[in-house]
Amino acid sequence: MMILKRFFFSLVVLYLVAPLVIITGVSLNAQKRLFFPPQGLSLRWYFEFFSQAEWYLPALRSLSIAGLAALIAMSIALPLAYTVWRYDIKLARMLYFLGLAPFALPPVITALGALALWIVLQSFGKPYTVVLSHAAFLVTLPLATISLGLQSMNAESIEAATTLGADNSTVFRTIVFPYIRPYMMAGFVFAFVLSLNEYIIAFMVAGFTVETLPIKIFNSLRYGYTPVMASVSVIFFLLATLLFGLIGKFGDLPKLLGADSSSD
Amino acid sequence: MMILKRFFFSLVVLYLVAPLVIITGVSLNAQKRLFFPPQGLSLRWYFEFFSQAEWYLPALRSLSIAGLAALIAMSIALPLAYTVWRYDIKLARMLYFLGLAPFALPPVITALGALALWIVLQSFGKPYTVVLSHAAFLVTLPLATISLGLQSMNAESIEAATTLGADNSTVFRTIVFPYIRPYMMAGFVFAFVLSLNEYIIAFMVAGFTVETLPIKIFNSLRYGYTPVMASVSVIFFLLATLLFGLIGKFGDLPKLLGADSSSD
Amino acid sequence: MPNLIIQAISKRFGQTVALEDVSLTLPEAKLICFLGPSGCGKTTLLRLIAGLEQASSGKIFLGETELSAIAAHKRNIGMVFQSFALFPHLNVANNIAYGLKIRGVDKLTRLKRAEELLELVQLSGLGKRHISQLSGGQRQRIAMARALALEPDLFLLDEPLSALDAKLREAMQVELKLLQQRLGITTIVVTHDQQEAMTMADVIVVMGENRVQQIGAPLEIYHKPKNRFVADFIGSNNFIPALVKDTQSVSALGSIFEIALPKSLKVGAQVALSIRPEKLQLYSSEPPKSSKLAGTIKFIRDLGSTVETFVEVAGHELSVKGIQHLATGDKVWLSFDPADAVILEV
Amino acid sequence: MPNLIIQAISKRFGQTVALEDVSLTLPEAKLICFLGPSGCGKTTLLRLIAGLEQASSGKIFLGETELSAIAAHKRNIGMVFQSFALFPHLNVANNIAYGLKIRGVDKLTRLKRAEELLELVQLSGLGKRHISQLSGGQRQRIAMARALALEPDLFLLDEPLSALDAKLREAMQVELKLLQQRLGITTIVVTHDQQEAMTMADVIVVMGENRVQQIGAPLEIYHKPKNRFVADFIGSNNFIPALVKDTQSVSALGSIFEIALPKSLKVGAQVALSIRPEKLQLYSSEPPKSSKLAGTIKFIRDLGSTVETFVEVAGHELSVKGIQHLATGDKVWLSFDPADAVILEV
Repeated sequence: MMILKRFFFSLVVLYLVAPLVIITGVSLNAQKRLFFPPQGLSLRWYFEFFSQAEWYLPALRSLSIAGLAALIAMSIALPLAYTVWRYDIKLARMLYFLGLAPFALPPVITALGALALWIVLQSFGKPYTVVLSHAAFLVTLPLATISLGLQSMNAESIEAATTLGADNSTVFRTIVFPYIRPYMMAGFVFAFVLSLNEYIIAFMVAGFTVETLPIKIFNSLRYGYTPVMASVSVIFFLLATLLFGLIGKFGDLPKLLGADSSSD
Repeated sequence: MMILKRFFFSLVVLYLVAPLVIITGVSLNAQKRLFFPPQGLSLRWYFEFFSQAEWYLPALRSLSIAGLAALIAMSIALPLAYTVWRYDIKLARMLYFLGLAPFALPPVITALGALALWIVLQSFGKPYTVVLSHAAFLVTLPLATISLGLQSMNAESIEAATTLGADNSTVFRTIVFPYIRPYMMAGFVFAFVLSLNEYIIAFMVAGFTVETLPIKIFNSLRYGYTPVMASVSVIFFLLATLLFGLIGKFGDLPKLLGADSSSD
Repeated sequence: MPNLIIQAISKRFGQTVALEDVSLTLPEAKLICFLGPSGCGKTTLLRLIAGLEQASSGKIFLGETELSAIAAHKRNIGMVFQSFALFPHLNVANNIAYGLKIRGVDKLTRLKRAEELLELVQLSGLGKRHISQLSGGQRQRIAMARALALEPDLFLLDEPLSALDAKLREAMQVELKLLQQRLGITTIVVTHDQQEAMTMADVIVVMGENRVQQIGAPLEIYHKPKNRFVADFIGSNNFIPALVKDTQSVSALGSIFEIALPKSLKVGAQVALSIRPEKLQLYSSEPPKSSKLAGTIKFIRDLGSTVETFVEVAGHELSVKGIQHLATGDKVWLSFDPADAVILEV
Repeated sequence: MPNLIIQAISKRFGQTVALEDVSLTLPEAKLICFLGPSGCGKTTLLRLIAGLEQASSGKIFLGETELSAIAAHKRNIGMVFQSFALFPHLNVANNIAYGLKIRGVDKLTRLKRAEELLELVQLSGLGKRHISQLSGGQRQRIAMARALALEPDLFLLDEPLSALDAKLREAMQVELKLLQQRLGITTIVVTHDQQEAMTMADVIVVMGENRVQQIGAPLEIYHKPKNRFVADFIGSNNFIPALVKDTQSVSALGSIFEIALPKSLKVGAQVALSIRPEKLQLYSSEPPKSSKLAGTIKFIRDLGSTVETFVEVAGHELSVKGIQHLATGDKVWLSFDPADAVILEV
């Protein structure tokens, strides 16, 4: 039993950690080669990332785009999820599944669709098109987490607050908001991290004018591999881990992912 | 109530269908331009896809890679999921979350990791590396669906079969297999469709030797947009829809996605 | 505090009828139980009174005030929910004082009132506890305290004890009854448990099939059920198919029984003679009585405190409760006092 | 069919003890109930007999055969699970004939046997139905038919009636008992419902705190509980703190009662005098009896069929069952026959 458990955990860890270990190893090479294990240890590629504008500018650009897109997605998702939940609880359950929508369509289709739309609107290539495309693409994530939060809330506590004299806005302020806050945070972080790593839509919509970090990595692939790419990946991964760690601290991550909290 | 419901459904439909409508429209253009609505209706880009080897060969290549990768993923997932479930039901619940693993790491990291691994194994650029990379990347999907199926199975029916005289292999053949068949199919289709649409890993691992369809689309982007890309996307989307439709017919799709079947 | 008057209330959810033309006048300062099987509409009626649902037609008055014209959050009703519905992010005292806080009452007064109510429900000193630290019975009491904090005109409880285990439930029934008597506030308890209703209620409203079946004092409903639904739902009962012979007697299972009949019944009508198991006497030899039936014992259920004997009489199985010393297969006689039997239309 | 012998069985799940040194000899061809609160280990013991769990230590024999040395699928035991565990992809007849099919019995024989069993459980003609088309009661019967199809040596049922509603459950208790008597197969039913156990069992094994607390006939256990756990779990009981005066009497609540005491008790020992509510007599004036207590009525619970009166005697609340016509607040006297009281160690 214990042996099986350990074997299984090793497998999972290996599966999730192997690419990371390799990438981290590669990023520490002293030479401009993708050796693994690294030949000679050095942090020069990290230093290069933080010192050269051709690397850190795309990174800052990606961060701003992700932040804005996630904020817009959340501002749309919150009132929508709450309204639907208040008036039709069955419909609200569907919102949760909508969280899968970004993964249901092939990314190429979504990207081509967005591209064609912006061409029609004569905004092709404008920086804000990436933000709006990402916000629209990722809006289902906060929609899903917030709906999940509302669903797991005891609907009777809203009625209890009503019988105690609270009108609709007081109910939202004093009962609903404190409850769904961690779910909102989770939705924001999901959208943020996915936007940060998104390549295809950003490339198609404004790839020639707005160079985000994933686009920069791909563009520089044409001139050969460099360990800076690996060091960038490591930095971005650490950032995502930090953010998810914060969610894990403030909310119950398995519950946010839809696990039944009543089990075991 | 009804108004809200209709409004909401329109929104969802719009959200999911809009890119499709745009793509389909673009693919019907008579001119080699990305106009929407299309200027002049024509099926010439579909005809071009099926007649020109530079388009249909990558498509056939993508289909073979996806089929093989999904088959390998399933062959690994089935015995693993069943063994874990038989001996530790709590561990089995974790397998379900593992289904999210392919989306947990930034795709660039996974792709760079796979690339470095194949370089180390001196197999970089070999056609089978794409199949194996996809199989490893997507194995968690059949693992998740099969675990989900096993979890939703009444564990007492296995014990009932045992008290009625069935040994382990008879239990698997007569009770477990008929029950999880639709979940296996679902896992296969998920892996197949995701492999079909996967771009970054395939590109990094063997992009210069094995041209899959998503790679072909991106490569041809360099020479400008052509409506063939749109027609290819439409064809692939129809294929995915057909496959998911089959799952929907043979299994309960919301249940496969983890919805509680006891609700409403 | 005035009477609660429910006037011709109907409620439909889409195509489903939940309540059909319910009219009731409920006395003030009493404990009233809405009793019925699940799906009978009892909870819907309670929620209509609280304003959590809107009636499809009909009105509700509290004395002269039309309650149904007032928004739920302005009705001044205290309600205890089946799930207790405590606010998980507030501690015990803040849960109790929630209603005071949103009315802008200052913190000191709030805490003082919370402490008073904790004393009322015998949980003094628990104000700082977190909700998750409470047992089921404690949550139940906190939910009551919160509902009573604003001194409501009506105190409504929806299956308040169903989440508690059997022994605690029985103790809480007595406690809730005594609390209501002490406060003198009009209280309505929804329950599906007839023992709970019999224990607590001054007045029971028996509901079934989306209507009110009978309203009355507990023992009145037990001994004089108005129809077969009530006779079957409250306690156990034997139903013997019978035929009206004349205005004074019925024939059943081959015997004639002299019983006062409702005047509405015609001679020759099919009726059911209902008699409680504890009202049947069992004899091992033929008794010198006029109303008697001969049968055979099919099964004996001896629970120690009571013995239930199943006797087959002319193909019909009757249940008899009471201590006796007989065995399965014995030939026996049954008799009963005609005054204990109730004739019901079928 | 030989006796089932359980020899010094213990079972641990990790750090948790589920069963602690259980030894039992269970008679053949009887209906035996394992009765106890949830978590007492009764289901674990049943699963050990079925071979679905392995004991940490100890052995199980069926007559001369060491059952615990045989794999579960070779034990020839019929088991009914709490969830019924019917196979959803097979129809009713194929569910019943599953055991025959995997033994290679031909189709015609299988269907004939399935039809015989459907007749046995009074569901003839339902063989082609899909499992999802069955009611809860029908599923229960099909689960029994499937378990009996192979003519097992032991018939085990794990809370078989807990998924059914109250009225159906009572009817099925009688039916299951009659079925067992007709088939004469050794049957073990796990239940937490003491009424169910009292109704069906020839022998009750009372379990609690992972041990066997008492084994005996239902009425023996009701009237002569061996310890406080059994006296409290089976039926309701009053426990009065008492002090051993001498070998023949105890003092309790200020009175002296002459009662036969177990010899093991020393003079001066603290004990509990337990007396059933229905064994207490209530008087409105002082009765001419030697064993009596004076008190005040605190609460009356009149359920129609029985009346329970709570009487406070010297700060201690006692429950009395029986018809009487008194009111809350009345001064009353209680008495009982010392032969009905049981002295228990505390």
